[in-house]
Amino acid sequence: MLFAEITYALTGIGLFALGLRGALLRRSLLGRIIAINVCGAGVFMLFVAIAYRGPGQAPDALPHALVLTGIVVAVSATALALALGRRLRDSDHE
Amino acid sequence: MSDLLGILFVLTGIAFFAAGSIGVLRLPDLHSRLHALTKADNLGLGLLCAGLAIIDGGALNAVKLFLVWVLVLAASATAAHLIAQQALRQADK
Amino acid sequence: MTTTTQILLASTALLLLTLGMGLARAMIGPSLQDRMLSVQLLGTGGVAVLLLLSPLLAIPALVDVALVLALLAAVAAAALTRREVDDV
Amino acid sequence: MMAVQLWQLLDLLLAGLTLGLGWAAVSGPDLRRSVVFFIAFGLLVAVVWARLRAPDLALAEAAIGAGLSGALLLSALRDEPDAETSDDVRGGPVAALVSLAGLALAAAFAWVMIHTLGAADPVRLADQITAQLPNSGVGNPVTAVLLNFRAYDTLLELAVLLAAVLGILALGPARTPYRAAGPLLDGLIRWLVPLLILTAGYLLWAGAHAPGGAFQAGAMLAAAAVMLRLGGHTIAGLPRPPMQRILLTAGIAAFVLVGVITTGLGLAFLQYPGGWSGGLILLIEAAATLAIATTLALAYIGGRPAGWVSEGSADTTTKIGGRD
Repeated sequence: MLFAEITYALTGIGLFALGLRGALLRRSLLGRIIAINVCGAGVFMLFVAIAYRGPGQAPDALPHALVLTGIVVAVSATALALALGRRLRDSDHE
Repeated sequence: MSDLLGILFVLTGIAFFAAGSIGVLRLPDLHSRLHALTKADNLGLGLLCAGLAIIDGGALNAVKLFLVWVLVLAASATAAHLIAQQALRQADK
Repeated sequence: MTTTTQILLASTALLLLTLGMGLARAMIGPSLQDRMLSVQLLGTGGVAVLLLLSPLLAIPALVDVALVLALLAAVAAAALTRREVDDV
Repeated sequence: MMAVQLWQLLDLLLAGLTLGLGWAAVSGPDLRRSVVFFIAFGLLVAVVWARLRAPDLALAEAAIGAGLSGALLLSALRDEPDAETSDDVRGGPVAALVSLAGLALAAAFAWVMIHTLGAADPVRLADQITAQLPNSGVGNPVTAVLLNFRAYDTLLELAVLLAAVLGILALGPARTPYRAAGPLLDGLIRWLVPLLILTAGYLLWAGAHAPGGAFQAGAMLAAAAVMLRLGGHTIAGLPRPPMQRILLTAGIAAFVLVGVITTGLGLAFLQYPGGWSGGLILLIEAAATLAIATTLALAYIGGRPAGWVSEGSADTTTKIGGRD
């Protein structure tokens, strides 16, 4: 096993746990959305770490393609969540 | 020989970065910190780009590196102004 | 592994350490502008790290990534400073 | 020998900084502070992708993680009343319990991961990708996976993006636009927007053989839209709504069209005829770039721009459902 693979995979797991904790403990929607994004970044990092093959070796392209689409889906999901939140607040204030 | 020159540039660049960071960390107020940052990191990146271009030796890479530096220079100058402007506006309020 | 590569590698590690120091300012604050300032330092520093990684990993495309990061750091700076301006 | 240790030091530093910034982004109480740290986090994650030899991801993360997401959160923060920009994080025994559970979960994941990674080498899809790359019509393995080997998945992903933006458009009108920019910001926009568009074109073209492609190019175009909106351009440089509709569906339309034609030729859905792969992929990617850019720009605007709903219809009453 490669040192970098382990280091970044563990970092990914750490970010996932941090994000999950934040999503559960923060009260505001915006704070939770940020936390979920950090959580997602942790998952992506685990994927990319596993795809790593060591110095001078081409990494596995399949997880890269998955994560690439994941990044774009994450940002549109974030935008949708923010729009939902705005709608929710507007109807609360009525 | 050219590697030696390149390394010298890179190391000086890193030293400027370090100076900038220490300035950002230690200087007493926002405006002097901004001043330290823009001076140090732009000069640092310029030296670093020059050093890497010398080590690489390729013309295309040198052009790209130069482009990156000019971009960062222009962008960070504007950004520093915007941050300072915002801080002043908030102080006025 | 040539000496040049080793020195570049050590420089990258040193640069990361430096950026960590700058980020301490982001943690301390106290004002939001102080935090933005360290983000800007991180943007320039990130560009520098990418440029150093390019020869170290032998991936020429990382220079393109550095270019994109430089452009987007400017977008982020504009977005960061814009918010408050509109409040006045 | 020495170099190995230096790499390890570098990895530890990078990982530590990433974790620190992630922690700062999720811990309260000030939301503005969280957003600033989240932007910094995105910048650093882009560097991590570069370190792990994933330049395609580094490009996308630099554009989206460091730029678009931050701008999106900032414009949402602008709508929050000032009282709600501070967010107290729950404390007490519940928090302690959640933290402990999170720690246990992380430890369990780490244990599973270390045991799985150490296991015997399974059949690697990577080898098949490398073997088939010469037949894919492109030289970049990530592009080959996205637009040839797993083109069907990418088609459906574009559908997911469309669904998300339709949701946003259905939820309400656009956010309040920004006022016209001052001379300083205006000067920045003047040179940054053309450069962003130029870079988008370059990344689209480069994607066939080098890092880049539709997602990265689309994100760069969307960043140009963000800059324009920040400068006071209400619809962020987008064309009129009828054209927006066409652009939103362009990616899916190109995919389906190519798929139907290949089926008509007696091949499988999206099985490109020999020799045509490169051209067809570029065609689909160009359409997908426009669709992704329009999607992300509309997502940033955060609702329907003026002109999406015809006069006299439901748009004047923005409230849904009964309000009794």
